[in-house]
Amino acid sequence: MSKFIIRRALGLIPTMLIIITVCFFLIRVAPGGPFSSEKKIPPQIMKNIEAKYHLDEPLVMQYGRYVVNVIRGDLGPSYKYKDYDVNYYIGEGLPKSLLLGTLSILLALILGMAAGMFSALRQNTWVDYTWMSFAVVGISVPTFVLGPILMFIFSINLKWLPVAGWLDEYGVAALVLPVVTLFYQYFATIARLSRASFLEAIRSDYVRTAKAKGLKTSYIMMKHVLKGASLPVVSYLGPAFSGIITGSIVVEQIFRVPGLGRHFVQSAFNRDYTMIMGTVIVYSLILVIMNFLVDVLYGYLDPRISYS
Amino acid sequence: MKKLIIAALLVMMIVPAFVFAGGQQEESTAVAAAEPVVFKYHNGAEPESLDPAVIEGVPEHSIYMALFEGLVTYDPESLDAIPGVAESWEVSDDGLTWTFYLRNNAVWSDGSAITAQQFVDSWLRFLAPETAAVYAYLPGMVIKGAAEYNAGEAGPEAVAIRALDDHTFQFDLTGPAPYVLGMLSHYAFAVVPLHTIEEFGDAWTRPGNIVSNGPFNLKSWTPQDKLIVEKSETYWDKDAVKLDEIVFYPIDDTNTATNMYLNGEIDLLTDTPPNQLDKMKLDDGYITNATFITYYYKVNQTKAPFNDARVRKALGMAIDRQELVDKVTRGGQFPAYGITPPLPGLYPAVVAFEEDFDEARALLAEAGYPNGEGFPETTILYNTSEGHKNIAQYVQQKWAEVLNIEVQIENQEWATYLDNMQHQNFDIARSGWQGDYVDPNTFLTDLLHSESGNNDGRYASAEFDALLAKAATMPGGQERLDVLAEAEQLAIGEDMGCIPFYYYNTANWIDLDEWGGWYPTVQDIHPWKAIYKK
Amino acid sequence: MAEKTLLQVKDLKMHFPIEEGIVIKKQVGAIRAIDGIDFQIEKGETLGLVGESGCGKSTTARCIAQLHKPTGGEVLYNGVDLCNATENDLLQARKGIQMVFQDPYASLNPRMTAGNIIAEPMTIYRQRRMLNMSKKEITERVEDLMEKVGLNRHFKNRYPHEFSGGQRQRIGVARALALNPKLILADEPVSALDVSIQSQILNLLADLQKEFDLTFLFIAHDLAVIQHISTRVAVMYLGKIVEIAKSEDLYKKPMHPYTEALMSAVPIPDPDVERNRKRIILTGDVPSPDQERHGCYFYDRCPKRLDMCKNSIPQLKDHGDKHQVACHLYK
Amino acid sequence: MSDVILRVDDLKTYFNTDDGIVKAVDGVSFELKKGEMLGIVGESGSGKSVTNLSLMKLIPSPPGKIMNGTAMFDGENIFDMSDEEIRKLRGNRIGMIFQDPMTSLNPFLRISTQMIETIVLHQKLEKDAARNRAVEMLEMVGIPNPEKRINDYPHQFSGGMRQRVMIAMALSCDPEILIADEPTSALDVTIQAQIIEVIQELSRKLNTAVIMITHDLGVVAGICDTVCVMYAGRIVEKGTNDEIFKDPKHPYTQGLIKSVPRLDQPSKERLFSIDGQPPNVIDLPECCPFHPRCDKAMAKCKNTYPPLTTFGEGREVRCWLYEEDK
Amino acid sequence: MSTKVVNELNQEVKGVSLWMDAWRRLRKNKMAMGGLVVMIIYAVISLSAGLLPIYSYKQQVLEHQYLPPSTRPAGELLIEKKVELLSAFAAKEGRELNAVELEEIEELKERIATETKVLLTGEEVKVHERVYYLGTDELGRDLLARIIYGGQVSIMIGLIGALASMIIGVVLGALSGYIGGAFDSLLMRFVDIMYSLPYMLLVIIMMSMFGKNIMNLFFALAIVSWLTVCRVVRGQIISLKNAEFVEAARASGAGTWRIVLRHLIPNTMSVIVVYTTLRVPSFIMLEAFLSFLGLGVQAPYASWGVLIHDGVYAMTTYPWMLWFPAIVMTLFLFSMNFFGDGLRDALDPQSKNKL
Repeated sequence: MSKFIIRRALGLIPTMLIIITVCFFLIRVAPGGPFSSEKKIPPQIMKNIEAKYHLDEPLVMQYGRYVVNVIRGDLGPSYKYKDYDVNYYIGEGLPKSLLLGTLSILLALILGMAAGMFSALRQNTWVDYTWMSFAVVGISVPTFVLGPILMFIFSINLKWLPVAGWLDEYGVAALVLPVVTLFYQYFATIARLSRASFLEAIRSDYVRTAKAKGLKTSYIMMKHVLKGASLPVVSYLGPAFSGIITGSIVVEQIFRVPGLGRHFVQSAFNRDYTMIMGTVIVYSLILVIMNFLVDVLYGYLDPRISYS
Repeated sequence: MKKLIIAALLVMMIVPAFVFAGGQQEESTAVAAAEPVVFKYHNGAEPESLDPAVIEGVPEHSIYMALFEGLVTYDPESLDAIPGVAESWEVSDDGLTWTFYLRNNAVWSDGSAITAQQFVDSWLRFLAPETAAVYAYLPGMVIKGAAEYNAGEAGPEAVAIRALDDHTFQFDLTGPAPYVLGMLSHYAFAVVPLHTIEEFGDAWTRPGNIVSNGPFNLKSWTPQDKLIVEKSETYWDKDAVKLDEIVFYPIDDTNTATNMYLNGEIDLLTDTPPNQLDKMKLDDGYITNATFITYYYKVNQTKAPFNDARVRKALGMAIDRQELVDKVTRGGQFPAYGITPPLPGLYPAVVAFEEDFDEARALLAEAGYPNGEGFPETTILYNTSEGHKNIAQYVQQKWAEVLNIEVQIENQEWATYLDNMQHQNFDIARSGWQGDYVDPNTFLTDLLHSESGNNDGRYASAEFDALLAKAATMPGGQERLDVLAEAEQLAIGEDMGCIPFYYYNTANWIDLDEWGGWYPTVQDIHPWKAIYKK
Repeated sequence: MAEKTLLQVKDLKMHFPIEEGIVIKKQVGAIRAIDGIDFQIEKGETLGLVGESGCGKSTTARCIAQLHKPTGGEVLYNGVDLCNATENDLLQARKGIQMVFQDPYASLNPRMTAGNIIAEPMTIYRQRRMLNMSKKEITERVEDLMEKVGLNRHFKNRYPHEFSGGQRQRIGVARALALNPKLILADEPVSALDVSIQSQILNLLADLQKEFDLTFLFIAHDLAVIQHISTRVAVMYLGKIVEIAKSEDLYKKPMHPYTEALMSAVPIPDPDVERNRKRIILTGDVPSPDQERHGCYFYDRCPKRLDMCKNSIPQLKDHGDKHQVACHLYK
Repeated sequence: MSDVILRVDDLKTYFNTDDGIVKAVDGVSFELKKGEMLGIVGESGSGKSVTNLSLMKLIPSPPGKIMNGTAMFDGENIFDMSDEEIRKLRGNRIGMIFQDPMTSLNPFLRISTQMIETIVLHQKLEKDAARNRAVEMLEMVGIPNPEKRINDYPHQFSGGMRQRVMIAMALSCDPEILIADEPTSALDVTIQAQIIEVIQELSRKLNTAVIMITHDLGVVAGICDTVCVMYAGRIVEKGTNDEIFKDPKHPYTQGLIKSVPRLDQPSKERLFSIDGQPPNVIDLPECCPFHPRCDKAMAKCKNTYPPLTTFGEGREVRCWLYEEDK
Repeated sequence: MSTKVVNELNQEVKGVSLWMDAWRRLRKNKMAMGGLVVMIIYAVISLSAGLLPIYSYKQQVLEHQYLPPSTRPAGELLIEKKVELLSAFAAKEGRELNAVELEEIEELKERIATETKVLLTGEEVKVHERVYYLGTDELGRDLLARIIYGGQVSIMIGLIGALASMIIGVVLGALSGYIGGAFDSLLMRFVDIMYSLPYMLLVIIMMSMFGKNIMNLFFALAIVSWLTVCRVVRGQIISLKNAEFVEAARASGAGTWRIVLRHLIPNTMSVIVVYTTLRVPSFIMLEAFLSFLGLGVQAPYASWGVLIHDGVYAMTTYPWMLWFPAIVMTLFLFSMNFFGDGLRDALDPQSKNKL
């Protein structure tokens, strides 16, 4: 197992290096730069700025400098938000995005699996149709619609919840709307995935065996079906988790969550090169690490897979 | 199965628990808020920095006003310069040398005194090429030797600023610039705590490190969430400061900001989505007044047919500006027939041309496109924004109706838009300009002088340039303004060097029954010092 | 004798590598599906290849047809070594060697009609200009073949799923016959069929053999079927041929303990016979073929094993009348 | 007749599919005595598996439905039982093993878990006692080192061993009936021989009645006392082992026996073969479904299903040939 | 040949291809068929938009801005609005409408009855007789027309995006799966790396590099979305490539391209079709999301995403601007999803109720 982990970790290095390289040069192809501004900066001042951030060096040297810094764990200064560096912004934003995303995914996991299970057990009945319609609505309604609607209902009209803010001001109440908004799209996917896999598991030979042994349906579902049926959901968790960062862009903007998601698009618009790189590295790392964890979890759930 | 149901129930229970917790929280903050006076402010974007030498935007400026104070500061109503760190000042007869006398009780928040030498060093720091301050051109324009130092052509000794003693500060101008006093409130002329900067380096602006001299001190700063300042106990005029805390919320989403305002989560709202405007205009807190910004279209004069003044004039005349502000922008903006907004008491708006659809058609025909025939493919470029989009669509239809020309409209994200505009990679591009100081010069020279970096349309008129040059050598007064008005009439009325649309006005939502000391101002600047709770 | 030999297999080995690694693959072991076998097939005969699942009998057929590139050894068809033949020679040879597969469901492309399936070999060779037939001739031949294998020629536009298992296997047989092959490699052609259909197909194959002068390599795990159809029989165990003999000889006098056990395990549909039979029940399972062996491959399960069997691999030796056995019991 | 423990009468199980009604089982009756080994032989699709799944009420429903019939087990009709009652029967008094031991065991759970849960459920034993019982059963079916292997997952066993585990599991509660649904079809001959021996031995030892479902006549001939031959959802012939193999009466049975090559009677002759294909049982018309393939078919075979002809105790045939004899 | 074949038991066997078979099963799935019907209606409306008696999607009548949905002409609504406004004003002052106001109303009525406007199409019409069944937007454009034309754009984006990503993905995935070896390894590494790059960033960069027009939008979407198709197809191909019918083809001398094109791809078609169907909604949503970021289609074209985005902020004041496009789009995505699900059930042999 440890050998497997080490091998995966080593495999990560070239992948990350390629991602960094591709990304580094790609973002510089985009027109405009981090210091474009509507009021034209006099060329002399522009030169001063470029010198300050080493942007006047040849690209290859900049790249070399950047990679060396990244290896040392320094993601560089933000070109846009000049008082802090990228490390700081990621350190501030990531935990909040992760909290939001993890809560949403957990909630989606529990409710989605339950929905999938009940739908599969009552395939083609109104229970099934209701749950699945509920899920499909989740896939069909964009977050940027759902968010404001929820805000309108629960904050403006009912005044139950704050419009926007974070834990320090409103406590857990601040989490409810963003979590629910983000939850819905995960829920939709998980419910549909798990319905299919529950259906397949229910039709399997080993469930027939379990029934032939006289076990109760509820016992069969929890003990025999759940594990196998959760496999496709588990493998969805990897991409889903990294999607927290990209998926929460809208939610974070609407509910003013001080997470990392907002930097993600904003830094690209700002041409804040180091911040873009920082968010991409975080995104890729999460993806790679989550995929790895999913593999481990998969191996744990499915004894047929071994990583020796 | 049982476990699952329990889990589901738990989830069901958590949700109302959240709600409950939310309700409680709200009450308790309401009770707590009764004690210290907190002003919650919709501060647009996340501040890019707190360092006066680095900042360049409006959100940063509003925080600057809370934390720092220069030689002079703003009068809350008129925005005229009133004494700040400087108690008084005098100007030499030729108008070139200014001397400021600093007050004795002006200290940093760590208790150390503010000296004239600190002003010298702060200004030099601002101008130093390594600092790479964007606004370095502002002192560069007026202070003798500043531009040379900033460009690396001369040493710091060339900059004509000096501390005569601990409390006397003096500088020389390049020429008579009557508006220089107004400029000094700007952060380009700030004093910064050099001892702190030396101690902490780039990290000096962080909470805990920062030392400031304004009416407020930095309390906390959570990026993307909020920045809180609290009343300073060392400020020389601390008794005049009535607010205990100001919370600056960066809010990108104007809809969210609006909802927060409606929900009482912020006290002052500075923007709302166009589709909410009609409703929000009915809100009791809605306050609007003229400001110092012009909305206009740049026309790329390096390209045919836009190098033909007749075409530009035709385009400019074929708009119904009154309809535009009434029906499209709807914020009470003022139709613009010149580029400089009216400067109250100084410069009335020039009406350089009149809208005349028939003449527009005639001009276009004269230029070789009768009834719009053969008019080349043209695109209006604008940066992504709901408001710009609506205006562009309106213009598109209007030109089609009046001139029978079909133009495309294209939105680009900010950086691409700027890049294309600054490389003349456009036909017609939306733009807006806010004056850096209260003088027509900041519009005419900056936007239309043939050598101005902001003249992206590349309007070039020797005659116009000459008029500006002439005005530059004149002392302040009506005569100079007349020359500038003549220049404006020429550039817009005759040449249509760019197409003005309207003069902005500000939109703020604040409950003035609750808050005093807040006045609508032409530059939309509202000094924090004056605001108090009624 | 030499010119009578249609196919000769010499020391054929097929080791499937077990690989590890994401980008750079490292071989960490091998599945020894075939571990050095020799046999030959004479023109017109039917060689039966029998053994339990995993013994390498199907892999043998696939190696002969060059569907797998063997790890070692030679496959001589009409004297040409197929393993090292040029692409053209191989294509030429393939015309003479055709396969019939086990699973009548999996071996027909569900998206093609029966007619297209049967015509495909001809279409391919026609496109490669190795077959001189017009499209019309191909269509006619397809219809002929369908009737030959006992299918209504009007069924040629139907899809595989519309046929029953037996009919599908007939389509597979027709496809194999399309290029007028000399050698048919029949890989368990009747194992997946019901009893009543199995006999139909066996009879069909026997008839076709007579009519077209075909040579068969017939693979099955059912000894009774093998006995019925084969002239000679080879028994495989764990990638090795353990015994090879004429059909009658093998059944009358099985020599290898594995052959004996295999035969005694086959149930016979006659209660009287069953009641009086004494079964040799082998202990244990077939071991995994992923390791190299230094003794008799059957050592673990052999009821008659000797000490020497553990460390010495017995070679195939002729014990008269071309009855070859690889066992230390026979000196 | 007290030793009859299961009597199935006129069982009909239909499936409602998109293409029409599949009469998978259409009037099947048989009885099973204590300790008896009953063979049900038939080709794929003849309804032999469905018959037995119906007995356990394990037909996937929808689309399947038991339309008619009774199954008297220990004085009670299984089909009238509630789900709860039938659950108490399953795995406890009627054990079942399936064709594919690979998929029939839950790949995600240890053998111990899967065995113990049954024993705990039905025998009301403590976990430890159940575990001991499971180990005992594994030993009985011939799994070496059962103490240790009980903690393994199914994929760590070979096919034959897996089937032994299935048998151990099915017999762990001492059922009165063991239904073995093609227990050896997926296995090699040498392994098949092992498994058959295990089933035979254990059923004798535990006095369990066995219903052995298979398509392999050889297997039936070797171990069964009574044999039913099924074709297109009905039993066409029933009799003792000897009767069926030595004196087959139905043309289908006759053909079936003749068409299998026999190891003990080497012959290079053409095999006998039944022409044609098995019928499609969807919306089957009223007729003898075998008539298109029957060389003795008569006109009435095409119109009416033949009635049951009885030849003494337990010997039954459904064929018009014998109806005329009478 | 006749499609009816009679078997030995005189039972009709319908000669059907697998697709026909799937279609028969699909027809029984009410939700899926409902979805199909809705999709067909959408397709017909979108395709015939130019022929339908609707207004231009870009014709602005500023005076008609923010009119609520109604079956009455705009003029009537305007008068009503005016009367309401003046009455409210008067009521505030506690009086009836005065003469000036009444005259104002009369004037308006007069103007509305007579005023004409030259539309962009060049025809001159009595503009206040226009009827806006679904209301108007901020520039007085007909929402019905904008929704229909927006549907054209969105559906096109969905279809073309899904098709383009499918074609790239299928070809690369099939080759990768069948050829295997180094080619497969390299391509899969590439796919992994593309996966790890956030697609948003790629789209933003591509859109800013190549400019924003619909073709570039398709291109950008296709470039970032073939990855999953590629993986899915590769997996399918790998599971198929050792199928006996492929071996049979190889034994018959078939070459790589023939096997990939004739044997492998047709057999993955059902998976691909289902996948594509289910992808269309996600492309529409993606475009909507890009619109949210200002990267969607250019005005005055409007996709559903743009309309909904505009509508969200009008939710409290002009709710029809949100609800109509949102309902129309959700219904379409709903139908598409149910149709895709139904198609999967129909094509998936596992779900056959056969024995």
